[in-house]
Amino acid sequence: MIRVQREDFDLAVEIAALTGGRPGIGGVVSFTGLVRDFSTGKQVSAMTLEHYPGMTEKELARIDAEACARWPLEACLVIHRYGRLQPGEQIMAVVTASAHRQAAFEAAEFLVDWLKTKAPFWKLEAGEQGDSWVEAQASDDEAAARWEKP
Amino acid sequence: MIRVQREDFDLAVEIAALTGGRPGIGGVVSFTGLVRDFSTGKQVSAMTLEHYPGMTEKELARIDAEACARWPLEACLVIHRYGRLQPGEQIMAVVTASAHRQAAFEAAEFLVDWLKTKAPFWKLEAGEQGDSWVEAQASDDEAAARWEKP
Amino acid sequence: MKILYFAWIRQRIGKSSDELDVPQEVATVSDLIGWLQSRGAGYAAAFADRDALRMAVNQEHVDAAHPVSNGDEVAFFPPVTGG
Amino acid sequence: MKILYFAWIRQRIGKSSDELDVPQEVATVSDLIGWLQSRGAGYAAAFADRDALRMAVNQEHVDAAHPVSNGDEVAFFPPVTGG
Repeated sequence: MIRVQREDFDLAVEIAALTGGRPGIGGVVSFTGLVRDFSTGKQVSAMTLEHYPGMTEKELARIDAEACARWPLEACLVIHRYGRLQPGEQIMAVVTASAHRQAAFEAAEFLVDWLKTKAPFWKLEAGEQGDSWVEAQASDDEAAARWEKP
Repeated sequence: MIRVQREDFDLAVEIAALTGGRPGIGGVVSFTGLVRDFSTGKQVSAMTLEHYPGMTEKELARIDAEACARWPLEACLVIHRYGRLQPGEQIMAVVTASAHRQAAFEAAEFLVDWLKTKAPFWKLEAGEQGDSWVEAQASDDEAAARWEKP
Repeated sequence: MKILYFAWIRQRIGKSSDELDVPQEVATVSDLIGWLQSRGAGYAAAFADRDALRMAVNQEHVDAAHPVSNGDEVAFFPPVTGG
Repeated sequence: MKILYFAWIRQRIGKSSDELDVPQEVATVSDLIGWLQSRGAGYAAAFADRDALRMAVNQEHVDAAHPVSNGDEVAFFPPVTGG
């Protein structure tokens, strides 16, 4: 399941909705991304997330489907926000649920890695020196490449 | 931070308390263990968690300190419940927060693996065929052994 | 053809989209970039560094060799930085 | 010496703890197990399979060769299954 929204979310409510009525779930892994107050050495006072409506939903659905194809997940959720956020605010979350924890951990890492390199979002940071676009990191490409099939 | 308690917990509240006032946190990983309704092929109607008061707290604190020594964590929480639980209920959670996600993911996996093999808890499952103690799994020992230092 | 621009590419061009009739000889995304570059200084600046450019045709990531035609939705953007 | 029993070891012995004066020749956890086994059928059953036994002295995991003395808190339990 995927969601793209401006509003904040409550992780516990999302997990309860995802796992409710599925008593075969033994482990739930979540990753939540937060706005940091610094970025490559600069103070960040706010962050604006731009995205590509339409493609964002399709791309997240593809990534979600790929995770479900690769791991025996009982449930899976990707939420990503857009718009202007303050330091400390939640940007996105992935939640994976499985009978056993290893699948849930691996699928969550996969979802975050692919989302970071494939989902069409761009971060504009506001700080003392004005606005600047966050640059993509080679470490994210390397993390995503771990999951490419041979 | 560690907590051993009979009561349920709200993961979002715990994460908010853990990350509040720490705007250097970029990623939060959580693992939540739930009571499943089956176990090695048998229906489970309830689970009772016995533990060793005193040693439990010490052992969880040791594991928590070890995670903080190995990874650059901004915050870390282990909650484990005891007493009688129903299928679908939360048994335990670990939460790790770091500037970057890799540390948070690894530390969370480490915490769960060590907790499962070192923290003095025992699960008694109630089902149609009566009560039975859950047996330790070799897969958990193998998972924990990944983190032993050479 | 509907052409969308995001992030600093949008800012350099000064708008978020174009609706254009593209000449027949524009057969690939690469051709399209060359054609757009001639439309003014903003476009030239936006497309100056091809290595920094990512693209999608009909909302799927593609490379510059991908074919395009007038019914397509084409998007240009920097490497993504969500998550 | 305070001796604690957990899970099925507690059930087989029929109580969760003992407060015992242990003879001087009981120098290790292994000695203590041997001494306890002679205290009755429940103890014998609880300690029959040494491979299934885990132990702690003063709330730290130890192996059967670990020394014990009368001031210690010693605990016996099956492999842990929390998490």
